[in-house]
Formats: sequence, structure tokens, C-alpha cells
Amino acid sequence: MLAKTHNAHGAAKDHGTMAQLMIGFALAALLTIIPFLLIIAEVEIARTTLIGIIMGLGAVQIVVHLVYFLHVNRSAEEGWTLFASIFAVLILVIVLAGSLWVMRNMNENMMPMHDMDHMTSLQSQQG
Amino acid sequence: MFKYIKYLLAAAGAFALSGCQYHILSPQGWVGIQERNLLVIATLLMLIIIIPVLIMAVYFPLKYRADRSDLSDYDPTFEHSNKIEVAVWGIPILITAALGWYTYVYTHRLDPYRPLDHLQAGIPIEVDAVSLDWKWLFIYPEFGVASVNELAVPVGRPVNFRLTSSTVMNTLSIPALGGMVYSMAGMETQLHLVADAPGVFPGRAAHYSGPGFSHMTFDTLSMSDADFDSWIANAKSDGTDLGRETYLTLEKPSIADPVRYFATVEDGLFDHVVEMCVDSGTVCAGQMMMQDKMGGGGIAGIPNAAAYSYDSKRAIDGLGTLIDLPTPNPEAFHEAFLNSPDYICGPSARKEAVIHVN
Amino acid sequence: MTPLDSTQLAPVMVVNDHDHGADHDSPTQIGFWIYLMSDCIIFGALFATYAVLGGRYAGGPGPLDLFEPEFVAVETALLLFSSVTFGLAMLQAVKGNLNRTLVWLAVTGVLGAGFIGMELYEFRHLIHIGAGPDRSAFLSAFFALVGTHGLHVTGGIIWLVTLMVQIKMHGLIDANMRRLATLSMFWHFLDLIWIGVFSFVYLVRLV
Amino acid sequence: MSIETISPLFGRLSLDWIPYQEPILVGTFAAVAIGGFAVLVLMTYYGLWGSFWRDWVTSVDHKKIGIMYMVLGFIMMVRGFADALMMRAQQALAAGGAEGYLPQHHFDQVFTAHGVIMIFFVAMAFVTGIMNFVMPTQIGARDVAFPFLNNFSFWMTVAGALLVNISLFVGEFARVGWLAFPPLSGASFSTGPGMDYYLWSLQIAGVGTTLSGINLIATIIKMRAPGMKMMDMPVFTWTALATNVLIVAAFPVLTATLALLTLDRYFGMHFFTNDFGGNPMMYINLIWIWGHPEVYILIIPIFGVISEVVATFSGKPLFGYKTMVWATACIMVLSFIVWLHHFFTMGSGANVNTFFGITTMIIAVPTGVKIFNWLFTLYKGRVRLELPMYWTIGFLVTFTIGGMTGVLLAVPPVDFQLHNTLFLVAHFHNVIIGGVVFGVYAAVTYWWPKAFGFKLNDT
Repeated sequence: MLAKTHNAHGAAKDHGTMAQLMIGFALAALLTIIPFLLIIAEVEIARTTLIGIIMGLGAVQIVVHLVYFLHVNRSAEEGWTLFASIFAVLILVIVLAGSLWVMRNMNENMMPMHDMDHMTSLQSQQG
Repeated sequence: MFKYIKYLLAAAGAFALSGCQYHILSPQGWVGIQERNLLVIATLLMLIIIIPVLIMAVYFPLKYRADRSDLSDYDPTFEHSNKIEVAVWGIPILITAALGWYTYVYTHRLDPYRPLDHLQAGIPIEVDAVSLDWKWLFIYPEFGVASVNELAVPVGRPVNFRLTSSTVMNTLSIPALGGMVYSMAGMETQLHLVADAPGVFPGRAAHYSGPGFSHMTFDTLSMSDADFDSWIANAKSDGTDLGRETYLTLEKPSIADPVRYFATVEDGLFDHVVEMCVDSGTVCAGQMMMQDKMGGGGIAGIPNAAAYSYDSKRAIDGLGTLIDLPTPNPEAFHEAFLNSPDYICGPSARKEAVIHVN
Repeated sequence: MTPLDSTQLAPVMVVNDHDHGADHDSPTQIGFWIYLMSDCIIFGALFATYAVLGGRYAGGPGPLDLFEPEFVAVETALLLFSSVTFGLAMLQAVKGNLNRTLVWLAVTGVLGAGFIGMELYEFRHLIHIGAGPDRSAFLSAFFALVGTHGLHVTGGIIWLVTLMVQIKMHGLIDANMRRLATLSMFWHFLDLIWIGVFSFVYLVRLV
Repeated sequence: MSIETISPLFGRLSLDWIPYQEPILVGTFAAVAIGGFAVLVLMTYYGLWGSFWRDWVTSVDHKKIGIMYMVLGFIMMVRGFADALMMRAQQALAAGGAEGYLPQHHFDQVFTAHGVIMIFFVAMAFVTGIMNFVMPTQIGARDVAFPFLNNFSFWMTVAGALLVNISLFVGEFARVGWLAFPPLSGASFSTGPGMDYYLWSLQIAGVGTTLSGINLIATIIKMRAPGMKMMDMPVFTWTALATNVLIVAAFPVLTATLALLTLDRYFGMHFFTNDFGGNPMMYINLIWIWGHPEVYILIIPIFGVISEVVATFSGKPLFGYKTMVWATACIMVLSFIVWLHHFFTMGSGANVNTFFGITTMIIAVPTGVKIFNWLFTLYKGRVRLELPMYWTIGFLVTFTIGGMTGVLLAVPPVDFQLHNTLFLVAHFHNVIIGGVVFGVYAAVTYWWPKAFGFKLNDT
């Protein structure tokens, strides 16, 4: 019995409360519905803005999940969880941004991307 | 004394017998000279710090060895010093900053993509280089000739290379003239070099590319304008024609090919090589990318897969001979899996596939 | 109290943790979190591949031809609900309510299975019309990324079922609570990855 | 014209692939078989099977697992060194256009195997073994955080090593160089089972390494003796932490990349092919995102070893402990933003090359600081010139030279000339032999008494 009560004490801190869960759910649902509606209803917004909104909402929702579902905060595991997450995000940013930058630069330098006229002439030679 | 001279002579002999050529240290072209200079600058900058470190690494353990006669300078509390901290962070940072500045300047100056217009050199010539399995093809679009495994360049005139590969990656490297750049199928890279003196310089493929790799070398003939013109004329009279069909034969794997010339080269051949569409049934890569930009070929484009296929037609085995790759057929696979349990172990699959191909 | 109570099963665990708590002394939580971070980087590499190769259709179909936002919305809803039901199961478990825990876990499993079923249906459909992973670099990247997520969810479901059996057999003992907490992290983490998938793989490409 | 088939169970492997026609391999196989049989007989004769199984194979003791890693490393080093000898012999015999004694098909496998074995199964096994053995004792833990997982990780590494060695006698090994750049390593240009052996063995060993990394991080975070704060940890433990963080952050990229290449090869996908929009440069990009941190994974624990040895044999505390910790942390993070320096010559623009060239040079600063700190630990010390100290002095000299050539290679225009040359080969052998191997020898001689209860004879 001791262990169980003990669990309840530790777990309440670690595994959140009903309120947290419901707040998280409401926010996540909202942040999911908005981008889907924007796409399904084909709302007229500039392309890049729309992409920005979708990606931005996705990023916010990831934070919501981390805070309300995964309970990442400064006190969990003496802050190691938070630290590990921040480091992982740092590495992800480096890998993603770096890869995109490097590959974009190479594609610009090396890919046979010609103007339309040149292309049509090549294809017409193709016969 | 005599003893040392003997060793010195032996060392010099070994040095001479090593058969090394020191083209990187005695380059024959502006690009190579700049790169050599940078190598020397960087080495000297590094030595400012390396030499003291090497001396200290040997001197400290000897001087402070435990069995020394006078132990009065033993100081076990010496574990921190702000002065030393500043020096050991500061000096490397300063040297790195200097090296970083040189890096910035020289990397932009010696960018392989940058034409050598700024040199007081002659009119550039164009060379399109293709790394084939396992030989180099050099096309001279201005003269309409081509050569295999031999590169001729006129002295003092910049050479504008465009590079690509027919299958796997490779690197065009002529150490006497300057740095290397990779050649890759479906992509076009550039390299700008110039030869300042006549001579025969070794050129090579510098990236491992399969069974015939070690034979993938060529001579770079750096010659006067007159000699170059006669080289071109010789190619024109001596060679055969290089059309798309000939190219498709030429690109088939072969090892240690002799030098040969082509008197004419079909217009736009190199562009077709870059875009992987020398074979007329294949869609050019540039065309594919235009299509990608516009959202792809749609559902209707699905059956056209064969027109985008390139690699599997060029499959080779470990000895460099062409090999047939059966087209993957998941449904046949699925059927066979359900109907004959033997299939999963292989041998019967082998037979079936043989029958299927024949 | 049954004879096989947790206090007897794990007497060592209970001794010295009045101010720390068993969860805190066990390295499982942080170890599993570090594993999740490494998994996150696997997904990062796959996302990077999709970002680079996602526009290469090789004359084949693109996202606009293949993706249905409504279909993805249902998948997303299933996964989000399953996250919440897992949270509810967790709260019940903390209260020591064995049967309700099992019910919520079962609901979670069913929602997860529904998600996997929809994904398999989508994959099967794509392969059937010829837009399989070997048709273009875009489709290769798509199948690899979404498929890897699907494999994780499948693994999660298998784990979930195993754990339900364990809980049924041994009750909500410390060891099972720890496993439940670990699976909970895994499950929420998969939902988190899915946010990236539906935003970056599906929706952005449908703009 | 032959054709290639793939069976669901054995992939490209079939009985036809056993290389009966290669006398060198048949001879080697006979020798290995006889030797192996002799070992089995001896073990039976002396009745060692029970204790072998109970005390070693199934052991979850971090010290025993550490020792087993070291044994694996030494065995594989013999194999890798044999490869090196074969390569050099071939190069000497084939000078001036002669054929040599190895056909290219065999030579290409040997040089791929040399790189793969030396990095994954020698250097990685050594550093993992040392970390396993030493780190828990330094922080006062009875074992690692997940002892069973530790055993599992070890056997995964062994499984990878076994696959590489089985490929000698059943089938073939890859013919692609140690990092298997596509399209050469793709389905079309690497037919046969060799490349598949490569993928499976590295995938298995790589996952094992990731798991071991997670295990050791959790150990350092959770299992420190009561009262030991982070800044109280010995420097070797700090470097072990940095190394394992790098493992956990970098190896997943390897796992993903190899998985994608596997999909290419087995299911005809098009990540890294020339056609269908695939892009081989993406592989090169990804593999070096793992590959650069990998070389720091090898050297950072050695920095820790050298720190311990220098301090002990100088009779002084380590000079600049805090600086050491910060320098390690700097190297750890910086090692993730330099990967492009491995492919300066592959068509990047000047700005990209400059960026990655300069970030690479910046790493030399914390590394240099470490070397100075070791030197000033020796300064005013009482240096006992014993075996570990000799290795350390050798390390300081050789590694410094290797570091200098590394910085030279980080200058893009210099790299344009030196890329893929023997200068590059010499650079990484200087840092890996002079750095990792010397450091490992220092560690082995230093901690030998702790492992076996007696001191090695120095003479």
C-alpha cells in the first residue's frame, strides 16, 4: 500500500492533472483544426503566408504537446529532460537548416536548370 | 659524423626513389601557384604554435621528470593561471582569425566556378569533360573534336571546364595546374584552370569509382598555340565521329582504354550527357525539373516511368561487366511468396527470373 | 491487498525514497527520454530528406494528385484522441483504478489501430495506382517518412497490448507504472511527430 | 550477360557467391576454421564453457563488458591490420603498371573492410570499452544504468563485426570505400551481396552504439555518488558524457541514412540514385552529418584518458579543469557544424565553403587549449616516465602534427589540391593512430592493474 500512495504522490507531479490534459487537448485540437480548415476551405491567402501559418501553428502545437502531454519543464528530472530536449532541438535545427542550405547551394550550382527556350530546343532535338 | 652522412644519403635516396612528383609544391599554373602559396602561408601560421607545442611536449616531461636531482621547483598547487589561460585561448584565436581571413579571401579568389577573366591571359578555351567508366572523355565544343584519356591545353590560355559523369561520382584532378572538382551524373560542375608552362602533366580520377578506377589516368599536354592547333588538326584528321549512338557505345564500361580522338562531335552532346538523355527514349533531367516545378506529371504520368530510368540500364558486377537487373515486380513476388514457399530461400527464384528474362 | 503486493515485489525500491520518489531514482524515465530524442533525430533526417527530395516527381504524380486533406484530418483526429485517452488512462492508473485504466488503454489501442488501418489503406491505394515508393524520389521520401512513423505506432500498439496483459496479471505495481509512464511518453511523442508530418508532409504541399 | 536476383530471405546472397575460386580466401578460411576448431577443443578440454557462458557472455557487469569490448577491439585490429598489410603489399607489387597479386575485385573489398573495421569495430570498440570500464567506477556507481542493455549493445556490436567477417567466406564485402558513397553503392553499381553485408553490419553495430550511448548518459546523470555535482566529476567522465551525447545525437542520422540506402537497394526506391529525381549528394550530406561527429566520438574520450594520465603521472591536479570541461563542450557542439569540409570539392559555392572552413578551424582553438593544459600540467610537476606517460608524449607529438594537417585541409583551396590524396590519408592516420590508438594504449596500460590485479612489466 505504501508504494501505491507513494506513486500517487509522485505521479501527480509527473503525469499531470485532468485540467492540464484538457487544456492541452483543447489547444491541440484548435491548433490542428485551423490549418486543416485553411486548406480544406481553400482560403485565399498568399502562398508563403499560408505556408508560414501552417508551419508556425505546427511549431506551437509541438510546444503545447511538450508542455501539456509530455510535461517537459524545468523541474522534471532536475531539468535534464528540458536540457535534452533543447539540445535535440538545436541538433535538429542544425541538421535541417544546414542540409537545406547546403543542398540548395549545390542544386543551384550543379543542376541543369535551364530556361524554357533551351529546354524545348533540347527536347525537339530528342525527336 | 660519417655515420650521419650515410643515413642522410639513404634518406635522400629513398626520397628520390619514392617516385613521387611534387606537382602540388611546384605547380605550373596560376591556380596551382595560388593554392601552393596558401598552403605555405597556412603551414607557417600553424607552425607559430605547433613548434613551441612540440618542443614543450618533449622538453617538459624530461625537465620535470620525477628523478631529477633538484625537486625544489615541484609545485603541486599550480593548476590555474589567468595569464596562461588568456594566452592559450588568445593566441590560437588570433592565429585562427588570421587563417580565417586568408581562407575567406582565397576561397572566393580560387572558387572553381569563378572564370579566370581577371588574369592577363589569353582567350579562354572551353573543355567539356565527362568521366565514363573508366576513362575520361574531353570534348572541345569550339573545335568540334573530342579525345579519350588525353587532354591538350594551350599554354597561357585559361581552360573553362564543364564536368559531368556518366554513372558514378568522380573527380578531375590535374595537380600541376590546380585543384580538383567532382563530376556527378545529372549535374554539371565547373572548374577553371590555366597552364603557364608547356609540359606533360599527369591527370587522374581522384575519387574511387569501381573496378577500373586505378587505370583512369590521362596525360595533360600543355603546348604552345601552334602545337595545340596541330593537335586539333590531327584529331580532326585522325578521329572518327562522335554521335549519340557512338557515345552510348563509348560509355559502356571498359578498363585502361588507349588514347583516341573524335573528328566531329554532335552538337549538344555534352548537354544531353549532363541531362542523362543521350538515349532518345529518355526524358532530359532539365525537362523533368521544369515538369516538377509545375507539379509533376500527375496520375497520367505514372506509366511513363521507363522514360525516367537511367541507372539500371548501366548496372555492373564487381568486375565491371554490364549485368541485367530484373525490374522489381512486387506483385509477382507476392504471388510467388504465397504459392511456393521455396521461393523465399532463393534458388528457385533464380531459375524463375532466368526464365522470365529469357 | 493481494499477497503479491508491490511492497513485497520491490522492497529495495521503497526504502530510501521518501523525498525523491521511485520514479526519480530509476534511470528509466530519463533514459527513455534520451532514446526519444535520438528517435527524434532519425525523424529529423527523414524530414530533411523529404524537404530536399519532396519536389522530385520524375514525371509522376505530386501531392496535389495524391493527398486528401479530409483523409489526413481523420487520421490526425484519431491520433490526437488516442493521445488524450492515454492521458486519461494514465490519470486512472495514478488513482489506482485498474479497470478504468484498462478500458482507456483499450480505447487508445483501438484509435491507434484505426490510424494504422487508414495509413495502410492509403499506402495500398497509392501502390495500387502505381504511385509506389519506387516511382519517384518524392514518393520514396514520403513512404519512408510516413512509413517510419507508422512502424513506430505499430510498435506502440504491440507494446500497449503487452502492457495491458501485464497490468491485468500483476496489477498497477511499481514496475507496471513505470512501463506505463514510459509508453505514455512514447505515445505522446508519436503524436508530436505526427504534427510535423501533417503540417510539413501533407498540408504545406497542398497549398 | 549475367543477371541479379533478390530472394526474400537471403537477399542477394546465394550459394554461388562462395568464393571457391579465390585461393587467398580459401586458404584464410581453412586457417580460421582450423584455429576456431582448436579453440573449441581446448575450451571443451579445460571445461571452460560453463564459466565462459555465465561469467562473460551473459554478464551484465560493466567491467567485464568493458573488457570484452577491448578484446573485440584487439581481435578486429588484427583483422584490420592484415587488410592494411595486404593493401600495401598489393600497392608495392603493382607499382609501375604491374598486376600485383590481388585482383581489383578483391582489393576493393579489402580497402573497404579496412576502413569499416578500423573505425567501427576497433576504434569504436576501444573507446566504448574504456568508457564502460572506467566511467561508472569514477562516479561511484555499482554498474551502468541499464546493465542488461549494456550487454545487449555489446553483442550487437559483435554481431556487426561477425557479419563483416562472415562476408569474407560467404559472399563478398562491399567494394565502395568506407562510407559507401552512392550511386556507386546503389543497387545498379554495387550488385552482389557485399554492399548488403556493409549495410546490415553497420546498421546493427550502429544501433548497438546508440543504445550504449543512451545507457551511459543515463548512468552519468542518475547514478553519481550522493553529493557528486557535475563540476566534481573527473575529466574522463566529462569527456564520456560529451562523447555519448554526440553518439546519441549523431548515430541516429547514420541509422536513417543507411536505412534509406537499404530501401534504395532492396525496394528500388530513389533517394540516392541518379534517376527518378534521387540525389546522391543528399547521402553525402547526411553521412557526413554523422561522420564528422563520429571522429570526435573517437577522440574526445581519449582527451579524457590523456587528462587522467597526465595528471596522475605528473603528481599534480589537472591544469585548468574548468577550461577542460568548457573546451570539451565547445568541441561537442562545434563538431556538428563543420561536416561540409569533407566535400568542399563537390560543387558548393565559395560562401558555403568559407563558412564550413572557418568553423572547422575554430574547433582547433579548444583542442589547442586542451593540449596546452596538458603541457602545463606537466610543468613544475614530478613526472614519472612510465609506459602510459610514454604513450601520452607520443600522443601529444603525433596528434599535434595530425591536428595541424587537419587545419590545413580545412582551408578550402588547399583542400582542392589535397582532397583524396595520401596527405589526407596521412592526416587521419596521424590523428587516429597517434590520437586514438596511442591514447587507448595509454589507457590500457594505465587501468590494467584495476582490471586484472597486477601491473604490466614496463620493460
